[in-house]
This record gives sequence, structure tokens and C-alpha cells, in this order.
Amino acid sequence: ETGATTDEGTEGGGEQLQGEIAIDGSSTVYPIAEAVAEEFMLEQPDVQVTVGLSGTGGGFEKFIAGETQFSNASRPIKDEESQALADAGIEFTELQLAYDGLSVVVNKDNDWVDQLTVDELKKMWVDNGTAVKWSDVREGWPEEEIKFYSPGTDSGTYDYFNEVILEDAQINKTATLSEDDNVLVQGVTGDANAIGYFGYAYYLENKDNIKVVPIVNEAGEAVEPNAETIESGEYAPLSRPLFTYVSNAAIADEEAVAAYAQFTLENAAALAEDVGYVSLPEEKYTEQLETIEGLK
Amino acid sequence: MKMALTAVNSKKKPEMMEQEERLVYNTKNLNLWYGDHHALKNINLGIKEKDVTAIIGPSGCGKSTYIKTLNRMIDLVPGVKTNGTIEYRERDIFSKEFLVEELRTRVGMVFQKPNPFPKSIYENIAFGLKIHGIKNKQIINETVEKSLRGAALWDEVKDRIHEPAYGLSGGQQQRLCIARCLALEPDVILMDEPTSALDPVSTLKVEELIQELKERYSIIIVTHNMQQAARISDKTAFFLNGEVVEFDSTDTIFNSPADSRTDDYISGRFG
Amino acid sequence: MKMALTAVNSKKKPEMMEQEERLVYNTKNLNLWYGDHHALKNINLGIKEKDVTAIIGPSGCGKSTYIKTLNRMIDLVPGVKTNGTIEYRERDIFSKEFLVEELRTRVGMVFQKPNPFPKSIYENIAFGLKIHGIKNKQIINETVEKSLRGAALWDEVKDRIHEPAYGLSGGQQQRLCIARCLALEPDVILMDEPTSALDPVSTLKVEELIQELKERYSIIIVTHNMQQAARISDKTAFFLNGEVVEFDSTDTIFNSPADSRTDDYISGRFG
Amino acid sequence: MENTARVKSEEMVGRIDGRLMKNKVIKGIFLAATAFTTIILMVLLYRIISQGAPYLSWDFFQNFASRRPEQAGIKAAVIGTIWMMSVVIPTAAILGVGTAIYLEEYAKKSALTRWIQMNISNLAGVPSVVFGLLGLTIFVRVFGFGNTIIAAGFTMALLVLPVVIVASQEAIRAVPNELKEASFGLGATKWQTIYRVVLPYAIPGIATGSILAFSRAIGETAPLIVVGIPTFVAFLPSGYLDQFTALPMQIYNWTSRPQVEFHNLAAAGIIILLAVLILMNSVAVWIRNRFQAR
Amino acid sequence: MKTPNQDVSPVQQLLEKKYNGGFLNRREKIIPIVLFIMAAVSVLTTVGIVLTLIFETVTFFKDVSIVEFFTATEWYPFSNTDPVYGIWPLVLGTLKITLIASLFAIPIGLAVALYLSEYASTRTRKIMKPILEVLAGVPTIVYGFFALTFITPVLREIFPSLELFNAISPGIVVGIMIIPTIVSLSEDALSSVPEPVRHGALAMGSTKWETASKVIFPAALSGILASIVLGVSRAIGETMIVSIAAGSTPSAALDLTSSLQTMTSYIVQVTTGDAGFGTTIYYSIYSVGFTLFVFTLAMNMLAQFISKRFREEY
Ligand SMILES: Nc1ncnc2c1ncn2[C@@H]1O[C@H](COP(=O)(O)OP(=O)(O)OP(=O)(O)O)[C@@H](O)[C@H]1O
Ligand SMILES: Nc1ncnc2c1ncn2[C@@H]1O[C@H](COP(=O)(O)OP(=O)(O)OP(=O)(O)O)[C@@H](O)[C@H]1O
Ligand SMILES: [Mg+2]
Ligand SMILES: [Mg+2]
Ligand SMILES: O=P([O-])([O-])[O-]
Repeated sequence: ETGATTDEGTEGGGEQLQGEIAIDGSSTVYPIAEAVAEEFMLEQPDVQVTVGLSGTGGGFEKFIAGETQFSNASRPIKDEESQALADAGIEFTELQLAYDGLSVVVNKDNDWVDQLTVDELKKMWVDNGTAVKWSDVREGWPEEEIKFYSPGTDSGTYDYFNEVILEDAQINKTATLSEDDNVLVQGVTGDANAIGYFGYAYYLENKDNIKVVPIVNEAGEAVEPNAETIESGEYAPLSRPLFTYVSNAAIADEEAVAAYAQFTLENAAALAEDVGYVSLPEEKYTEQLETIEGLK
Repeated sequence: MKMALTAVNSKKKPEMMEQEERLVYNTKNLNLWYGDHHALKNINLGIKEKDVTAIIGPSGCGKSTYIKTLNRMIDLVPGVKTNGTIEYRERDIFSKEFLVEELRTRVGMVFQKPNPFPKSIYENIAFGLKIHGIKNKQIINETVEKSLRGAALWDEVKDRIHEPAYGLSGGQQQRLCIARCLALEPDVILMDEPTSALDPVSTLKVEELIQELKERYSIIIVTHNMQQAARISDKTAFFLNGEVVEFDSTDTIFNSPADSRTDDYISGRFG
Repeated sequence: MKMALTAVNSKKKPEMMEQEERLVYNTKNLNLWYGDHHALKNINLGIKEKDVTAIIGPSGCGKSTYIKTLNRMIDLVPGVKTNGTIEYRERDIFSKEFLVEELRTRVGMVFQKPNPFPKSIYENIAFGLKIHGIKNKQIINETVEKSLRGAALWDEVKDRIHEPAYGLSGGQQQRLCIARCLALEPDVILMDEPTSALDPVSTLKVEELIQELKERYSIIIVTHNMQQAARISDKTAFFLNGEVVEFDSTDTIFNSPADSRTDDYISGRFG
Repeated sequence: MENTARVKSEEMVGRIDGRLMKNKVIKGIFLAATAFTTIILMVLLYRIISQGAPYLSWDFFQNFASRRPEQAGIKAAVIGTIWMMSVVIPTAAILGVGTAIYLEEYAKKSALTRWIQMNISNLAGVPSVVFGLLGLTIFVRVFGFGNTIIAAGFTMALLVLPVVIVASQEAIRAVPNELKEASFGLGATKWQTIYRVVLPYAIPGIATGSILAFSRAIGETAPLIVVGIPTFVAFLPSGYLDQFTALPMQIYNWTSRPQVEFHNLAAAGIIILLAVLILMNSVAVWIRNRFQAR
Repeated sequence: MKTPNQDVSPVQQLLEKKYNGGFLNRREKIIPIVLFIMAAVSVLTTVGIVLTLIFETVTFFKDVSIVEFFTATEWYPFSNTDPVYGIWPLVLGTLKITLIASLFAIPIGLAVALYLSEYASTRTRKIMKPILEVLAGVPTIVYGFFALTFITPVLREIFPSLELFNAISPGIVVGIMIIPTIVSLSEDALSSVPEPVRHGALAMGSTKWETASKVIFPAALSGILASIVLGVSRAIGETMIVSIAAGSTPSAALDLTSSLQTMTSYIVQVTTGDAGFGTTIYYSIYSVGFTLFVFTLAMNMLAQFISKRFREEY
């Protein structure tokens, strides 16, 4: 399988490229980026690829400063950031790499939650000044205070959750925030009244210790996150795309960057699944490959 | 040399023969090893109350070792083995029942280099009382004054007893260390070359002090200065290679020693 | 006491009057202050070549200060002010052109406490040569042997010259420090109480060495031991309170001093 | 007089048992504290070792980072750390010892000297993140080094510099004055005395103090994060202006991954880091023993 | 200059040549200058830190009122609607962690140091100190997970009401982390009190404890204080342990059982997070960094003042 992509990937006639490629940005996207870089360097050992994890915003900061060619993001670029890029004279292209299904999870001993709607999520998570008990969410649930575990307010994951669930309302101030998703896993595992959310990969890895909550989508079905439901878009609205942004000038000027962009799109599907994310539908990659072709 | 010493010695006040022969320390067949090194060999020595007993001998002969054994400071050296007994006022100092803390309270020690505590003059002297649970301010104040007077230091420092002891000159520091002992009203004071780090003036002062102290305390003093031994002591023990060669009245030792090695040493033929 | 000293002194070999009067050091109107403290007061002293000149006096009288001024080690003390001149071989030691490094190379110094470097015996002696840029192995080897012989130490250490100097006894260390000076073939050797930290045996050895060295070097020695001054020196200067009270041949100073203060000090009436 | 003295003495002697008891109890408490600390640290070590030891293999040393835990290795991080330390150690050692010599041997006791001294002890307490911010602004941006070995190395060197200075100062101050006098007395110049007498004597102290500081530089994560050191680097640097990654960065990254295998790899990485620390400390102990055999 | 009867030795010849050839040594003049420049680096570092922090801090205060910064009791920069920048919760978080760490580490650290210097055999001391020193270098992420996955569960067994993220567990672990620093430096200070002073006390019949507490400890006080200051500074500056085990909820509550955020963990959160360059949030890390710098500066000054007051010379 990889053999096939190799031939296409080095279509310059199997020539060996040289150069340096600096990638930085989202820690959520990092595993995919690392996998791509790892595979790419097997084929092009003379191209030195580095991947950092300064976070989506930190990545853009470097991208704007012209220090990186690719900037990984777990959310779409913000207006201020594209403005700053425009000011710096850097044109860019957005590439979607994969989906991540934000997984809402509860403690294993939680036997009452079977599914949640977006409204229920919002009711729980938005700060309305009163402490929320499970019984406030649905009749018959225990009269226990809910313990919230959320990624830090400065993360792409939080950003997305904010967009689709909180809709810019203040998150419940009793929520425990942590930058490290493993820490959140620990939180939910250790607390019977806990609820939390984080990247699908973290749920997948810990599925024996925590329970994922099916979320009711617009069609009214309660859907559990898994590879199919995320890819097909059934798991909504909590599946989100992951991006990398690439500098157009770099693609045009540096063969290695163009080859890398191409390689990324060709292999993202397989590699994303390898590291616990979900691939996009095939045609999305093809479309983007064409865009790249046009920039060369 | 010998002549000179005699001259000095003759100035000493006559021995008090009338006093009954009470021993503060009685050492019997004491042997001591540092690891394999046999440092004290079969020492037998009875030390009389209210005497100044000088211990002389060439470097390395075991003077410091012996004096440190008397208050068991030698315990602090790892790997030391002893046998034989030392009796302090008829109690075996090596026995379990005789706590070193008690022994050291009754037997004060003055070291070669003045070693005051890095505290004020006052606190240096109050230290001993405080650790022994004496808290009464008045008793402490009185004792501080009494001890400083006893060490002939009071007049020099009375205006600055709350200043650091390290501001004193070497000789004053040494007298402070003596005062520190006196505060506990010891029975015996051990001194290991107490003046060897001092200048002549300070040495003289300390020697004078020793002369006064002997009225009330038994004093055992190690010195490598034979003139000093001659000047201040009643009895002298001559150590050589870990053995007591001769122990007698200072007069005898310096003027008509029984052993030829003593004579050789005294007259500067070696050591 | 005086009698004793005379007795010792008389053993000294007669002064060499035949030698012409050449001065190594000529001190003129020297004054020195530590901050406000006037430590040396109008010193005038001419020191003769190949003499052993002893400097005596009670503690704090300025002996060390004076000797440290002679090779400008006093420069290391902050806040020292001097006026007057000291000429070394007719060159003003305070002048800009006379570098202290040269002065100290020509004038060796031995300190109160033996202070060998924490290196091997060999390296201790080679040190002076190396800092002066002498790299020739053969010269160094020869000099090491010659200096150790000169310091009467060769026989004792020849089998272990590459072992650490700290393994030597105090007296050997002090002789090593002397050997270290000799390696630079100095003209004058200054000694500040070189035996006061030593035991009697070692003291004797060092004294003997000084007697030998005076054949070839001019020696200035500070001592608080009057017997020592009497035993080894040709001339003696008596310092008191930063002043030179009397400077004369040792015989005169010890037997018929001109100044009554000298007499008082020599005979132990103070100090 | 005689009498009162005796009585007092008896009174004091009577209290000895109580005092000894107190001594014993306190000794017990101290011993317990020591045992407690040791045990906690042993538990910490045990957890790391039992988790990481199975992952230590030749491949682990040979391989670059990988998305597959079983292929992932620590080569880039180890080599990167070595490169970084090759900047940190000489920079901090030369600046630190130089500063210490200046302050101890040359500086006059002036207000300026006191101010420099105070400044150094303050710097020792400045959090490492703040040094990270400094490195980011000065070395990465202003000097334009980017997030390279030299930028990270200088940042870390500044971070540990105060500790190196203080340790060196103490070591230099401990050189007996007599030795300096001996050297001056032989006509040595000031620098010769410093170079040939003071420094050799002070080296064990300088080395032990500094190695502790360098151990800290090896284990610090926060400044590297702030400076923006990349994590995935699948090549070895060939110069000081190359990018690199370092052990704590790699460990940090692995601990934050979802897969438990990566957490185990992190533990294996920590074992390596501890091994490096132990090695460095052994060097310190060796230096101390070697030079103190005088 | 030579006496005539003496044959001129090679050594003197060489020396003679050296001094006649002039002994002008430029090196001796240049070296102090070079060394001074080295000493200036640490001053420049401080200047660099202050400048770095102050410029961005000033920019920050263009957006946020300085009054709000010091008086508001909420730190909520990420709110899209109305962000609040009141430094107090972060300062409080730092104080809580520092306080718990100090309460834990200072007594234990000093007890261990006293044990090692006054009671333990030389051998024990020789083994223990390097071990502790190695542990001083364990990366703090390791301690962080130790807090979260070991200490916290143990504490929660004992106090079930303790939340997963709290001040106590990371506080204790920060304490554990700084114990080696305190032990190592205090032990140095204690054992550098000269042996004769110790013997002086023992010879008066004092027990080891009396000697240690009344003589040795006061004599070593300034060194001990320095070790404490360094340890506490590290507690104030500690980042990873707190980020992992204390959550990241800036909280103005005095309660120790719930999640909090410290100044340092905020800085790391933002640098690894999402904040865009040039945003107020981005500048806020410099203002927090500056506050932190002032904080440690104040503590160091205080400590120096104290140590000067209690210094006992020996
Ligand atoms: N801690 C020790 N370990 C091993 N040997 C020791 C120790 N202390 C002393 N010795 C040895 O024991 C012997 C007697 O030593 P001691 O210190 O009692 O001699 P001294 O008569 O006091 O000599 P000095 O006049 O030099 O003080 C010497 O040979 C010495 O080397
Ligand atoms: N560094 C210094 N600063 C200030 N005063 C000093 C210093 N060194 C010595 N003095 C003072 O100068 C005077 C002379 O001191 P010096 O050391 O020369 O005396 P000394 O004759 O050598 O005495 P000793 O026999 O005790 O060695 C003394 O009063 C001393 O207190
Ligand atoms: Mg002795
Ligand atoms: Mg002197
Ligand atoms: O690293 P982030 O994906 O949370 O920006």
C-alpha cells in the first residue's frame, strides 16, 4: 500500500530531495504530523522535517513570523490570524487532514447516562450560577453534583466544544480544566459523578475504564463515536476536522515542501487511523491534492 | 636550659602537703588503639584533687589521646578501642551507668585552639546552664558574671557581653572558653595545649588564671612548652610513645628525674 | 631567664666582622597605617648581607607587618598606607619600575604555618620555576634536588618526591617551604615565626637549617621565642608598639641592652 | 561555696536522663524523616523503573521517534541533549567561574560588587519559565537563532549560571589564604596564582556544585517548551544552528499521548535521563575524591 | 647583584634575563577586564529579563486596566464575551502550592539534613547525599504524574472529599521535589561549622540534639536560609507538577481541596495553547511573568535581609 503511494509521491522521477521543513502547531494534530514526517523521511532522508507542538495559536505565531512552512491547527484559522498573515504577505492554503470525534465520557460506574442531547450538554456545561446535579439534567438521575472535566480553555478542543455546545457562553466555573487529556482521563476514571470530553483517541485508549456517551444528532439518533460514524458525519456535531496550513510560497519555491504537502494528503487517511483519528472521505483528499498541484 | 627551668620552678609556691591524698582520676592499665595503632600502652596514673597536673612529651606520644579519654571525647573518633579502666571519683567512666553527659558536665575541657560558639559572650557562658535546664535569668546572669570574673575576663568584656565572642582576641577567647567551663562549676578542668595558639602576653594571662583556678579546681594540662609545665604545675607526667615514662612532682621531674629518657627530653637532647 | 639566654647565646659562633658592610635592605623613615591604625612608626633599619637578623617584640608590635612590607606582601591587605622608603639593594621597592613579582622572586618568604601547595613534593618546588617560565625538565629536576638538599630534606623524601606534600610531617613541610624558596635562588629569605607551629624536634631541625643557610643567604626572621633569637641570630631588632626600640648585635641586645624597655622585655618583665 | 556548687551540679546531673530521652526521641524523628524521604523517592523510582525497564532495548537507543510505540526510540533526544549540554556546560562553566573569580579575587568591595552579588542570588530564584521567555525573546527572536541548539543551550546556560557562580565562589573562598600567600611570595602574578593555585584547589567544589546545576539543565522542560523546541526530529543535528529535540521534551510528549505504550516509553526515557544524571553525579563524586586525596 | 663567590646558576640566569628583558605583562591587565565582562553577563541577564517582560507587560496594560489587574478577583482571560484579568487567583494558587510545599519540605528537609550531618555515620552520609542529588534532577513531569497517579489517590483514600485536582497533592509533591535541594545545601552548611565548635559543646555535657539545635543550627543559619530560599524559589517557579496535578482553574477560593492554577502553569498553558500572537492573552503571560519575577525578587530580598540579621560568624 505504501509502495504505491511512494511511486506517486516522488513523481519527479525518484529523485532525492533536499531541504528543511519546519512544522509546528496543535498538539492534537501532532501525532498525525509526526507519523507523516516519519514516513516521509524514510523516503526522503535528506529532507529534515521537524514537528513541534506549540499549540494551534503558538503554531500560527511562528507561521506568521515565517519560521515554519506548515502550521497544524485543531480549529480553523481565526480572522486575526489570517489578517496577520496577510500583513506579513504570507499566502496560505488550508488542508484538512482527518476528523477527531470529541468524545463525551462518564465514569464506568455511571449506569444512568445512556445518551445526551446537545441541549442537555449545554445545560450541564454552561455556567448558570447554580451548581448542577445530575437530577437537574434529567428526572430520575441521582441527586449528585456533577463533576466537570474539560480541556483547558486555551486548547483547540475547548475551542471547538465552545463553538458547538457552549456557543460562547461561560463554561461552568466549577469545571476542572487541564491541558493534558491524560489527566482528564484520570479525572473521569476516579470520580463517579464525573463527566468530561476529549479527543477520540484518548477515549479509544481508555475505553475499558470509562464509558462513552452517545450524542443525539440532528436526525435524532443517539450515536456513539467510532471510525464509521465519525467519517460518515453521523456523529455530529462533535466531530471536528483537523487542519494543517501550508505556505503557498513555500510550495511554489521549494520542491521538498510541495512533495511533503502531497505526501501528507496521500497518506493522511491511513496514518490518521494509525494514531487514533478518523480519515476524511477519499474525495476530500483528492480535491486538496489538486489544489496543491495548482500551487506548484 | 635546665638551669633556667629550675630558676622558674623555684618561684612556684610550695606543694600543699597537708592536703589529704584524694584522687579525682585513677587510671589503671589503660590501653587504647586507633584501629591497629596502639596509641596508649598500659597507662597507670592517679591524679590528685586540686593539683595542676602537667602532661608533657614529644609530639605524637599520646598526650591528647589520653586527655580526651578522660572525658570520653575520644568516643567521637571512630574505630577506637580501649581496655583497662579509668575511675573518676571512684566511678568507672566506661561503665554504662556513668553517662558521658554527666562525666562531661563534671569535667570541663579547654581546647588547643579557642573554640567559642558563634554567639555573644553572654550566650557562650549561658549555653551550659541552658542545656542543663537552668532557666532562671537571675541565676544565669550571676553565673555569667561569676564565671567571667573567675576567668579574669570580666573587666575586659563587661561592657560588651552581648557582642559576638568572635570579636575577642585569641587570648580573650581562650579565657572565655575557660569561663564557659567554670559556669558549670566543674570538678576537673582538662586543658589540651591551651596556650599554644596564643601570643606571649595572652599566654601569660592564661597561665596566671590557671594559678588562680587551682585553688578550687583540679586541673590537668597538656603542654609542649616545658617552661610552662615547670612554671604552673604541681605534678608532671612524661609520656613517650604512648607510655608514661615518669610521673612525679614537677620539681623532681625537672630537677632530678629518675629515668634517663626524661632527663634527655627535659634538657632538650630530643623532642 | 637572662642567665639562661646568655648561656645559650654564648654557644653562637663569633660574628664575622671581617665581612664588608653591605646592606641588602635599608629602611628609611617607614610609616605604615592600617586604615587609621598607625602600625609602623618611623622605622629606620639597615639589614646586612648574609646576616641572620631577628625581629622580636611582644604581640601586635608590628613584626609581621614589617616583614610583610619588605617583600610587599602587605599590598594584599586592603586599606594599607605607607610612607618613607625601603631600599632593596639600593632600589626603592615602592617605585613603579620595581615590579613586586621581581622583588618577591629575589626575596623568598617562609610563613608561620607551613603552607605547601596541595601538590607533590616535586611540584611544590617546581612551581616557582614554572611560573617564571622555566620549562627545561633537566634544570627543574636538578633544582628540585639541589633545593631539597639545601633544605636538609633530600634524604628524608628522595624516594617519594612525587607523593603529596601533605603527607609530610609539620616540620618536613616547613623545610619543604624553605626548599621552595631556595629553588628560586633568592638573595634574602624572610621568615615569620617559622617554627611556632612546630614541635620541638622539628623546631630544632629548622633552626639547624637556618644556621646552614646563613652561609649563602641573608635571613630576616621574626620570632616570639627569645631563646631562638638568641640561638640563631647575628643581629636583633626589638620592636615595641610599631617602633624599633633597639637594633644591635644579638649579644648586645640580650646581654647589655641600651634601652631599659628592651631589658624588661628580654628578662620577661612584660610581653 | 564548695557546697552550693556541688548541689547545683547534682541538680544538673539529675536532669540528664530527661535530656537524653529528648535526644533519643528527636533522633528517632529525624531518622523517620530520612526514612520517609528515602521511601517516597524509592517508590517514585520503583514506579518508573518497573514501568520503563521492559522498554529499554538497543532499538530504543537506535531509533528516532515514531508513531508506533514499538519502533519509537530516543536517539534524537539523547543526541540532542548532548549537543545542548555541549553548549550549556562550557558557557555556564566559563561565565560562572569567570564571574566567581572576578567577584572573589578582583572586585573591590564596592556598591557595584554588592549589587552584582545580590543580582546573582536573585537570579538563582527566578523561575525557569521566565528564563524561557527571556530565551524566546532574546536568543530566538532578537539574535535570530531560531529554536536551535544554540538558543536553547544559551537559555539553559543562563538558567544555571547563578548556581554555578555561587558554587564556584564558595569553592574559591575556601582556598586557604596561606596558599595564595605562598604563591605571591614566590613572585607569582595574580593571574598565575589564581590559575595555578586557587583554581586547582577549588576545582572539586566548583565541579560538584556545577554538576548539580547541569543536572537541572538536563531535566528542565518548561524553558524548552517556551523557547519552542520541536519534539519530532528524525535526524541528528550537524551544527549548533540546527534544530534538535531534548530528552525532557520527548518524555513530555510521550506522557501526553493517549496510548499507554507511549507512557511506558516515557518511563524508559526517564530511566535514561536518570542514568545520565547518575553518570554526571558519579563524575562529580569522582572529581571530589580524586582532587581531595591531598 | 650576585655575590662574586657564587657561580651563577641556570635558574638565576634565566630569571635575570626575564627581569632585564622587562616584565611587562599585558595579560595581567586584560584578564580582570575579561572577567568583569563575564560578571556583567549575569547582570545583563537580569536586565534582559526585566526588559523582555516590561515591554510586553506595558502593551498588555494598554488593553487591560492596571487597577483591574491588581483588584479583580477573577482571572478569566479566555472568555469570549468579557475576559477578566485579576492576577489574584493566580497569585493565590502560587501561594497555596508554595505554602504547602514549604510546610512539608522545610521541616522534613531540615530534619534529614540534621540527621545526616549530626547523627548519621559518614558512610550513610556519603551514600545518601548523591542519591538525593540525583533525585533533585528528576524531571518534574515525572513528579507531576507521581502526584496525580499516586499521591492524590492515596490522599483521596484518607480524605474522600478531596477532589482529583487539588492544592494538597501537588503541594506535597513540589515539597518532595525541593527536599533534596534543602537537604543538600543545608547539610553543607551544617557540616561546614567547624568541628572544634561541635566538640566545645559536647565537652560541656550537651547531648547531640542540644549541640545541633543550640550551636550548630544557629551557626549554619545563613546557609540554611539560603537553601530554603532556593527551595522555595523552585516551589514558586515550579510548573509541570502543578500543571498536571492541580488542574488549571484559576480560583480565588481559599479552599485547598479543589483545582487551581498558578502563575507559572498559566504561562505554560498559554505557550502550549491556542492564544494567537499579539492577542491580549499572549501579552498577559508577560504580565504574569513580570508579577512572578517581582514575587521571587521580593522573597529573595527578604531572605537576604533575614540572613544578614541572623548571621553568626565562625
Ligand atoms: N584519629 C586518629 N586516628 C588514628 N591515629 C591517631 C588519631 N589521632 C591520633 N592518632 C595517633 O595517635 C598517636 C598519639 O596522638 P596524639 O594526638 O595523642 O599525640 P600528642 O601527644 O597529642 O601529639 P601533639 O603534641 O602533636 O598534639 C599519634 O601517633 C597519632 O598519629
Ligand atoms: N589586616 C590588618 N588590619 C588592621 N590592623 C591590622 C592588620 N594586621 C595587623 N593589624 C594590627 O597591626 C598591629 C601590628 O600587627 P602585626 O601582625 O604586625 O603584629 P606582630 O608583631 O606580628 O604580632 P604577633 O606576634 O601576634 O604576630 C596590631 O595592632 C594589629 O592588630
Ligand atoms: Mg595533641
Ligand atoms: Mg605576627
Ligand atoms: O494543541 P491544541 O490542539 O489544543 O491547539
